Amino acid sequence: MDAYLIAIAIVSGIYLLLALGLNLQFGLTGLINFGHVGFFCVGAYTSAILSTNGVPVAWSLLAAALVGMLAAWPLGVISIRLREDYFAIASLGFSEIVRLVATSEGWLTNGVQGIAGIPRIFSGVTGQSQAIAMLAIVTVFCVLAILAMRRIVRSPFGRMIEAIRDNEEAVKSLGKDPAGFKMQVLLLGSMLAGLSGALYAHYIGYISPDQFIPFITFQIWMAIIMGGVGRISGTVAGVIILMVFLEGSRFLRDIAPFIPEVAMASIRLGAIGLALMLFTIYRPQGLMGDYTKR
Amino acid sequence: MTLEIKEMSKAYGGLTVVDRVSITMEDADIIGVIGPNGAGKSTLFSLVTGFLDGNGGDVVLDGKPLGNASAVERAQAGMVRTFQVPREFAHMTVRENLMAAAPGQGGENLITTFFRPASVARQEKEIAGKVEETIRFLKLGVVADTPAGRLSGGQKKLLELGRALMTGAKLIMLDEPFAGVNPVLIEELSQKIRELNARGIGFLIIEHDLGALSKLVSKLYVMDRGKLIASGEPAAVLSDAAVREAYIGGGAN
Amino acid sequence: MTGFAELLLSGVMSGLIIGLAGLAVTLVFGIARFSNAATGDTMTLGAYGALLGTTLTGSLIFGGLVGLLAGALAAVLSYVLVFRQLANRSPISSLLASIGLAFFVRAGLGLAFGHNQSVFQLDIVRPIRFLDLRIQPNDLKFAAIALVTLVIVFIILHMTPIGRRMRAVADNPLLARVSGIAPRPVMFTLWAMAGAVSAIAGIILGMKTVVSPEMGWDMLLPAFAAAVLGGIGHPVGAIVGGLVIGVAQELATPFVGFTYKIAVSFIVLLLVLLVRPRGMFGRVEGVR
Amino acid sequence: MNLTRRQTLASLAALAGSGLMPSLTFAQDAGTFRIGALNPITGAGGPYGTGMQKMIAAAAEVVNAAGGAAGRMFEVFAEDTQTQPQAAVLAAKKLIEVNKVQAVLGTWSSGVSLAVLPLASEANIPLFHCSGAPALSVAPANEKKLGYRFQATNDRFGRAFAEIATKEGFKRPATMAFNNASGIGNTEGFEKAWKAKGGEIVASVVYEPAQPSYRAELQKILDAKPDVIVMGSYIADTTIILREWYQTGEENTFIMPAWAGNPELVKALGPDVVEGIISVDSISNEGSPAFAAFDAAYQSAVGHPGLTNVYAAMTWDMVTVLALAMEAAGPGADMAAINAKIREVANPDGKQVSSFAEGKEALKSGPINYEGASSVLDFDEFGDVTPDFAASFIRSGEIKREYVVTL
Repeated sequence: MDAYLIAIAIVSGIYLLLALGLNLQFGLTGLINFGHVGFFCVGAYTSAILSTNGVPVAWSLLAAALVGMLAAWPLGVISIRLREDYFAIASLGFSEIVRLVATSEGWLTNGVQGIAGIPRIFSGVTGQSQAIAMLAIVTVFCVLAILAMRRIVRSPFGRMIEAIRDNEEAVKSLGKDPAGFKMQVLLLGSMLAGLSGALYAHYIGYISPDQFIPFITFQIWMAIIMGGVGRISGTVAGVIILMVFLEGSRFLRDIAPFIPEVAMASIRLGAIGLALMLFTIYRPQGLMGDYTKR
Repeated sequence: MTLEIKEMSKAYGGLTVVDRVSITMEDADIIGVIGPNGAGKSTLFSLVTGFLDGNGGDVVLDGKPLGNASAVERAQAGMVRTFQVPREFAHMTVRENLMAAAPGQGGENLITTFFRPASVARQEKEIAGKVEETIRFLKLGVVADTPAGRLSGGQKKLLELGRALMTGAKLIMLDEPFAGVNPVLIEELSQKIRELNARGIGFLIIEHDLGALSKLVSKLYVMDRGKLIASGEPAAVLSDAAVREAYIGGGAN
Repeated sequence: MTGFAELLLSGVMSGLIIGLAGLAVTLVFGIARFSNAATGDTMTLGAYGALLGTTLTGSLIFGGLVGLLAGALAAVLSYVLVFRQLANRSPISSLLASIGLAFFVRAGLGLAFGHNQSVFQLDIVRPIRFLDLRIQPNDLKFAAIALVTLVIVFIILHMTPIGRRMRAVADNPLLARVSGIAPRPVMFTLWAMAGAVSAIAGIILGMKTVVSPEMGWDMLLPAFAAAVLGGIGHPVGAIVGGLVIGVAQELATPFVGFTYKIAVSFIVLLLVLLVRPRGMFGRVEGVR
Repeated sequence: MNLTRRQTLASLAALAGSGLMPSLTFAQDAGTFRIGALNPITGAGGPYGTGMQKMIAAAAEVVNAAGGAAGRMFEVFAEDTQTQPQAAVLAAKKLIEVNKVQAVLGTWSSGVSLAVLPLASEANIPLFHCSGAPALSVAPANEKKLGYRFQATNDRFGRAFAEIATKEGFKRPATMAFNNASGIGNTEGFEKAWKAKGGEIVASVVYEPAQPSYRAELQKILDAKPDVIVMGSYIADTTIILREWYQTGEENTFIMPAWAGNPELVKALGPDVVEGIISVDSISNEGSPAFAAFDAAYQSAVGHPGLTNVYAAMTWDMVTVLALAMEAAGPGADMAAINAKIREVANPDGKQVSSFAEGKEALKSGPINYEGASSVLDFDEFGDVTPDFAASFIRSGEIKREYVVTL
């Protein structure tokens, strides 16, 4: 049981890093990024390629964060000034391109075969202590990211991005260019996604292009929308809900064996869909409540 | 700050919404633009401030043609607008709304946020001081820590004016500042505009409420169906036959 | 030369499907003002509806009508249950809800029909040779259906009172912003139309390929690209946009290879947004 | 109508609670042996996964009905990999940690198996899988030799394709591959073997799935005038490609794996289109009692012929082999002992048996050799099977095996 809980905690942490980035982008700034998984993918591949070629994991993690951030640059340059839903579509397309590149450029990514045997972090220890060490690393990154988010929220920068979320036109009317702020937010969020991807790669040990489908992005969306957009506590709550939901459905099967597993999978997808709809309609502020300052 | 609007035009398909409108404004003047609903006043505002791309015409600010300058650049040049439907930052407090408007904040990027917190904090203190002044001036003290989305219509208009002041604008363009505001507050708002004008800030005001506006402005322009149909001293313009026709015929409120 | 012409032809066929999907996207966008990500899954729903109808009645035509009605009904329901509730909120709410709806529909279809592929039993015949060009009789029928669909949409929009009201809503952004108060018949007609058009796209796609719960979602990106390329809110533009993307995808393959083929629609989309954000036929405002 | 936070929290907590409750009520029972059925119910493996899972359950029932393996009853815990490594990892951890399964059976897709095998190895339990990637044979993935492959490697399939193409006298083969590890593995295996024979490939294409049309891809292939097109493909894309191919009026032949060239394909396209297609499969012992038993079970559980799902035959065999190895190791044996017996009960030099009951009986008198439903099941040192391959031809809508290829 322990190892299973630790595994869930590690994956939750990896999701939390993704969700914090997305919350910064959407929850705080109003930037609709449907291509988050693209940067996750870039980070995973960067770290996997470097570490399987002998670069120490500490460096490859750093590189993953940087490359994840750099990958967002061209997307930002091209589409950050587009209206919000156009940016959403552009980013979705961008993540699909990333996946195609990972699929097609075999010389770099080993193509459809994927990269196997990615070294674990702390390769010296094994078994349970390895898992605990991994959990510790993930936790440290999550705590750092949360602290960074808190600082941003309380800073003039945070004030400005929230102003952009509330009313972009009004920000322009004050002589401040929203594009610059959005760009920084996109880069930082993508950096977190890149780091998250690297941790994922080292944890799972094997990556291939078909792991980086847009569905991952929408799971994270579901998490931040259910938890409460624009609030860090909401993001954390959302990720926990997502994991309970994804993993809990496995246990549901044990108490409700009359539901065939094949139906279970569809039910899971349907429930994510339903949650997205119901929360947008009836509880748009999410579980943890409105982000209005009190 | 002088403003010269030259032959501004805007057409949607076959429909010309703003038709070669020209307006000139002296430094620190107060000018009014009136006209019935759908006359193209707000569109003209958006054209001048760069929120819409026009089909011809130019804006000259302090003798410099603005050409294709973006809305942001125009605002940075010192010409700041408000909106007909107030666009407050609804989830932020009044104080935060005003803080956000202050120009040249070093803390508005991630690098300084993380690596130069001390200098950011210093600047925040300065800005907070200016915000206090503005709050006092606009008598918004009671609601200073209320989320702006919960303000009354009149308070929101005051807040937008306050934000414009915080930017250090030399020319403020108000889009229907009196609409939906109670008469007492209208008088107060007019008073504030006069005071600010006395400090050298110019105002270009779109309004429906002729009574309040005509007492405030030195010159009135009248628009109807996209065209300027009259301009001049308020009293003269209001007695103009064409203007009366446009207003009554246009079914103004 | 024949090779080129055949690529062109195949691009046109793909393009018509993409274009029809884009038409559904563009109709909803023009009036309800948001990008409907459930368009793809409405297509799938239409295809399954048609499949069911065909199995029950033994007639493809009747089956097609069943699919069309299923698509229209589902779209109207989605409006009543979901999008009408969100009409006064930002378009982002509707977009997010539409993704939820898309997942929900796909899950429902998976539950109802399983994940194995299904096919329409069409007669598969050898092609007509025309000037050394191989033309499929079925393709001709599909193209005809697509064009008739476009014509009907055009007639409804331009020659009926309800269509004129729809265009009035579409033409006036201010009015559209408060489209929550737009007369109910207008919104019902719009959604029924968008649903039916999606269903037709799905049925044709299903007939040309195979029917599976995932089929529609995969068409979403090209459909969005077609709508944007044609000028969002512009019906003819969407079809032309779809054709351009379909043809570009096929003709690009000698240069970019087959695996990057599906990236072409995205590249086209980005180029359009950069160079001519209003699309080929669209209005100026609102993109940036 | 907006829910309050308390209402929302309360209803979610109730949901979550109902999901987590049962996890606390597990106990180990010496009389049972827990196996994890970890199958691709959704995702790319969706068309096969359900059948695979049902056959694990069905085979377990057969074992239990025969008195259990070394006296222990099989209890099956089913999970969905979603054909995604990350979902599969969590599913595997849940099976291993919560359900305490002692073997994981039936992973599909190399990505999933590559991610799950290290976990199973860590827990010292075997993983029986149906994936084609070569990396699964060797260290680091299979360092503890607990991975067993019931499916021919992609490479072996490709070699079989080449043998058949030679035998049929084709001179100008072209290849088309679905852009994933298995699709490309098949065609690359073919190309390697074909070139080694001194042959030449006239054209090759790798395509992305889920397109409205594959005509451009076909065009490139057909322009080279091949006499045969070797496919590394799946059923859906093959259906579309063949329909479009037929409509071009070309007359060449196809060689494809049996998971594409199966009765469902014939049903989808009709006999004319698929006439003459060579469908290659690792030998499913259709004549054998093992296959008949599987086929009957599959028919009754899924409603299709057993031939339509080669992976289901493999999962059927997985349970049977595991049970036989347990039986051979005797009551109370640990996993290492059972693992040591797997090759013993499956590989030659023993009495040929084709069901658990038969094997259980025969084990009393000497060694056995289980001949499976999916293949004869002889594991090499890497835990890979090298089955014989059958070349089946589709004629008048019937898929008929014409000869067998031995690599």
